[in-house]
Amino acid sequence: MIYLDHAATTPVKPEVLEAMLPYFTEHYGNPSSIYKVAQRNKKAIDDARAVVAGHLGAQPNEIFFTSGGTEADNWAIKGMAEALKEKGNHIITTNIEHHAVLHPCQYLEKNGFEVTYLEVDPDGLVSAEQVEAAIRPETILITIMYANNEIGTIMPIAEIGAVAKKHGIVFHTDAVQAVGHLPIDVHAQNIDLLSLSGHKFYGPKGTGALYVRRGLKLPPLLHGGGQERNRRAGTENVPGIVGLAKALDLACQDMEAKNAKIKALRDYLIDGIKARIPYCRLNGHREKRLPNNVNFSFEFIEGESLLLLLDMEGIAASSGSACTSGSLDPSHVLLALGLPHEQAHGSVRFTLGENNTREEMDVVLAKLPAFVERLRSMSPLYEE
Amino acid sequence: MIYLDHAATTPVKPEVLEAMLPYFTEHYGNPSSIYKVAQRNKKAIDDARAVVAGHLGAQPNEIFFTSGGTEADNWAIKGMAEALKEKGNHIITTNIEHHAVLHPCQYLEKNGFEVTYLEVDPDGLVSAEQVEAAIRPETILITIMYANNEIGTIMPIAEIGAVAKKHGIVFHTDAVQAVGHLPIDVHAQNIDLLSLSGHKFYGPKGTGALYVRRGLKLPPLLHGGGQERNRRAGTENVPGIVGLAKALDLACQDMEAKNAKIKALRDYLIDGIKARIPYCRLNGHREKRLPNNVNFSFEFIEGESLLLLLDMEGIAASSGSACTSGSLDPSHVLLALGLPHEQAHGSVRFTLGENNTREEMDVVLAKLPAFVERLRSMSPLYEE
Amino acid sequence: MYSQKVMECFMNPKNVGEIENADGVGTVGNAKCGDIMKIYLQIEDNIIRDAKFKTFGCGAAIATSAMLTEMVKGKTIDEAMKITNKAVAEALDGLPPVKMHCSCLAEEALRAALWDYAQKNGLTIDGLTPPDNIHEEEHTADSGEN
Amino acid sequence: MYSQKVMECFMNPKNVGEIENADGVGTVGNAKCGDIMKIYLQIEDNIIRDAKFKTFGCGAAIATSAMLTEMVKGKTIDEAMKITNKAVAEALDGLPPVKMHCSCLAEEALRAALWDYAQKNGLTIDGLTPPDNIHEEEHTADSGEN
Ligand SMILES: Cc1ncc(COP(=O)(O)O)c(C=O)c1O
Ligand SMILES: Cc1ncc(COP(=O)(O)O)c(C=O)c1O
Ligand code: FES
Ligand code: FES
Repeated sequence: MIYLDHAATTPVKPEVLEAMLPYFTEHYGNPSSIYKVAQRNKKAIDDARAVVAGHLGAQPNEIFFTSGGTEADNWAIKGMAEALKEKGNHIITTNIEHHAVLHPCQYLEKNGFEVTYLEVDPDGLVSAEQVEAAIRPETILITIMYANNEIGTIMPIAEIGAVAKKHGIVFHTDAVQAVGHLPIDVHAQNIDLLSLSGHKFYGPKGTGALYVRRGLKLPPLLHGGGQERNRRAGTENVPGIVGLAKALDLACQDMEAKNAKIKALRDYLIDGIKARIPYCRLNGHREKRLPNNVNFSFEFIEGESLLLLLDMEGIAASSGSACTSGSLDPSHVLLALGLPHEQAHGSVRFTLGENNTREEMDVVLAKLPAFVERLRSMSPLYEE
Repeated sequence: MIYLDHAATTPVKPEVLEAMLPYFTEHYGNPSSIYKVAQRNKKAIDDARAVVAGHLGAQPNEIFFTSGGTEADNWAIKGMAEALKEKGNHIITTNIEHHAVLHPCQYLEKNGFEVTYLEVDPDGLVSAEQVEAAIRPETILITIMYANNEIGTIMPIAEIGAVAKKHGIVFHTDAVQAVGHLPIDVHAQNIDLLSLSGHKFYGPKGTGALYVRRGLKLPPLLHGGGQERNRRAGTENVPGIVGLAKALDLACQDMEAKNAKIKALRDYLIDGIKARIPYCRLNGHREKRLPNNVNFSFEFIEGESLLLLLDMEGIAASSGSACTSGSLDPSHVLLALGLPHEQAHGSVRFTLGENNTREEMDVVLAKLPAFVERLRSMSPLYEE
Repeated sequence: MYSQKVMECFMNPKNVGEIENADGVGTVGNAKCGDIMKIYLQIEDNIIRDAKFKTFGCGAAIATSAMLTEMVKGKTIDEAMKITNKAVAEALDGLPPVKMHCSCLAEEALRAALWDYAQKNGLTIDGLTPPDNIHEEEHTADSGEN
Repeated sequence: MYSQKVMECFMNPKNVGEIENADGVGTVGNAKCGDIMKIYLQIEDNIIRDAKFKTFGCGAAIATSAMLTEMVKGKTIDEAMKITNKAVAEALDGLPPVKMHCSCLAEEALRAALWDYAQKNGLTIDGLTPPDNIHEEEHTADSGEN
């Protein structure tokens, strides 16, 4: 199989699994317990917290483990809204956020909040100026993703952070696609809250974290036991937390060299597709782009059929569309770029990983043009 | 080590871990993806859902996977409150629920809801009559735990379910301590919502599920992607879900025989302690009790010190107190039974598991009396 | 997700293409929804002699187009009128629930082509109403974005 | 959670017991909070000749009681007055943050015993105020119930 869907999820690295294993069957004690065998688990969590904090430029007590990126996003957004509702009811975000941000925002809209969805430019960018222009006296939260999951565009986070700081507004970023892939420094970038998800950087599914700047009063989303310093209840997923930290540690090792390699493959694929297939469009910013993201619209054809053909040849990719199983619902991200509906439907995302090779890119480049041609020949929209 | 804290958490069984392993490194594809390698994971989740449903007497589409018991409790309670807030604002629960139920209730109280905390009797029981008497026209939810985590008392769930049904009120039960340990049939028992947590029956931490009776409109707690039929967003924790189902399946095999064995050990320990140590009290109902639960108050001494002494001998138990690291906060459960503060502070819980032996009970019975005596000799409360 | 039969029909679809001077042509769906299905019929003596399609759509849409056109060939108009989307789905060994609407699309396209034929020839066909392109309902799907 | 030193002092606590006809006895805490500490002092010529304790409380409470009584033995009253809860905690190689208040309890108990001695003997001790049993603040802890 040629796996080109690393933005959806990544395999757990063997070293990561190995780090996790003892915590399933051997060191299983509840970290909140008093006896010695459980204390080791408490230490494992503390160590993991320090590792995660280190890679974000944060302090360990600013890191809270969650069940994934979605929980972190929900917590940050609904929590800040609840905490600051006396201060104001306005939130600024973009129209290309992940649904884990958009849907909480829409939920808040039904509960008395107002949300500005900034429109991105054709490359998927918002500017710090746009953000600043949208600020109102009642603005309490800015939530803007670090890098987009579909088109890979990287937002000007430090600039937006500076604007947020200047106006004294809390700034959250959904960095699920960035953590482990791009260098991050929450203090230099003035980030107040940051979401991450373990399975996007070779860690286990069902793990994530929220960075919360010290001093920010964020009420819990999950109420219950006193875990995570009374902020996130629930027995800690010790193996998951250990795995997340180990994976992040590995991901951040030689990040620059790994990214250079992946970027070269990415550009090879992008240039190859452009050279071989007419009527196609690279979606997302050409330079301000995740090192591993390739997203193309192929005119006149629909994405799912192309994915099926690729799958038959052992190539795993994903459609630009949010939900792969119903084409009535084209990707809100691609529509936000200004793509017509039929192009939004005809998009395919390839996201590369550490182990992909140039040979694999060659296979894709060899097969893809014929697949596109075949579907075009069936398409009522395509007239030579 | 003699591990006697199975109510806190259990080790993952080797068979469970084995079932999970392929989903970390090999079958890692995102279950929502279209390609074949991910479809296998979708099937794994579907199979797991069917297994869990089967053991509860539910339908697969009534099971939703969560990150644990805490999330399931929060979701059920806050979700139903949100869904039914036009209908009424009154909730009925007990004063010995887990904090994962109590704290969401207290949160709702701050947001316009009224909560009746039914007082349990000295054995920790509430009756269906108490529940019925507390019902008001504006009652929208009854949430009562299946079995208590500290004292092991089993509530009359079927009777309470019948009352709820008679009055057309939604009934949720936190069955975290019961699932995998007691036979459950949500339809026969008229349960509308039921929370469970994987790591209480030899499954992995960070996994859980909520049963939601078909037709009940429960809005999501975590908003985002369309996973779990749009009810619980977030990339599915495939290995965790597989592990939870496998563990439940194993737990339900020969449940009766296993329980008979554990119950015999439990009673041996209870009788042995009573015979050997003066001024002690068994907390919780003598018969309507989880097969694995032993909870004693030892007068004149404080629980943590006793736990430390036991730990030095390799015996892992837990204090009756909710939070082991601060004795200012005695267990709300023990206080609810009517225990004076100093007795509530002096409680120790032993919870047995499938692998405990009679020899281990003998070790505990050999050591415990001397430990209690030693601490009593230091206690200003104890005068011979 | 798809049955083997669907994948077969998708990978090697029969009847792809156009019929020149077709006796009836029906187009349903629209690009906005991501589905367009166009069916061409050649009809002689009340019998469908040939059928072809062009489809912009998902795998199920392509497979149902191919199956439907195959099923109608050789049938009388009345027989063809009895072909339901369910029958097409069954012939494909079933479709995932979220994909049933794709088979509706095929049924609609067939009827639109028959309507076109009837209009051109001043006929009325029992039970046939004008096509109205109603393929607009929302469909929710059990999947997440990533 | 606890340092080795704390565990040592807890497992083999020195000075457990009562002093008959003690010159000063101090009791602080109460059973409601789950902590009671009682310290007995034997004082001669302004010097603490012996100290003993009885404690109902957690491991840290017992360890600090033992350490504190050990530390005051042989000290003058003025020297004893300078012993802070921090000093006791340090002598134990530190205490977990949520357990620092247990060392406060020990300091308070010592002062209460000294106050008792002063009262009985009509003395005033520099810096000593009457004990007021203020061990009531909430303490939150980083742990869950299960
Ligand atoms: C940008 C972004 N945010 C949030 C999420 C949600 O993360 P998870 O599925 O781990 O909850 C994802 C991936 O699914 C993502 O790509
Ligand atoms: C009765 C009860 N409810 C809820 C929970 C919470 O479960 P979890 O810690 O898995 O979130 C627990 C255990 O911690 C429990 O014993
Ligand atoms: S045509 Fe298949 S999804 Fe609509
Ligand atoms: S005396 Fe140690 S917890 Fe209060």
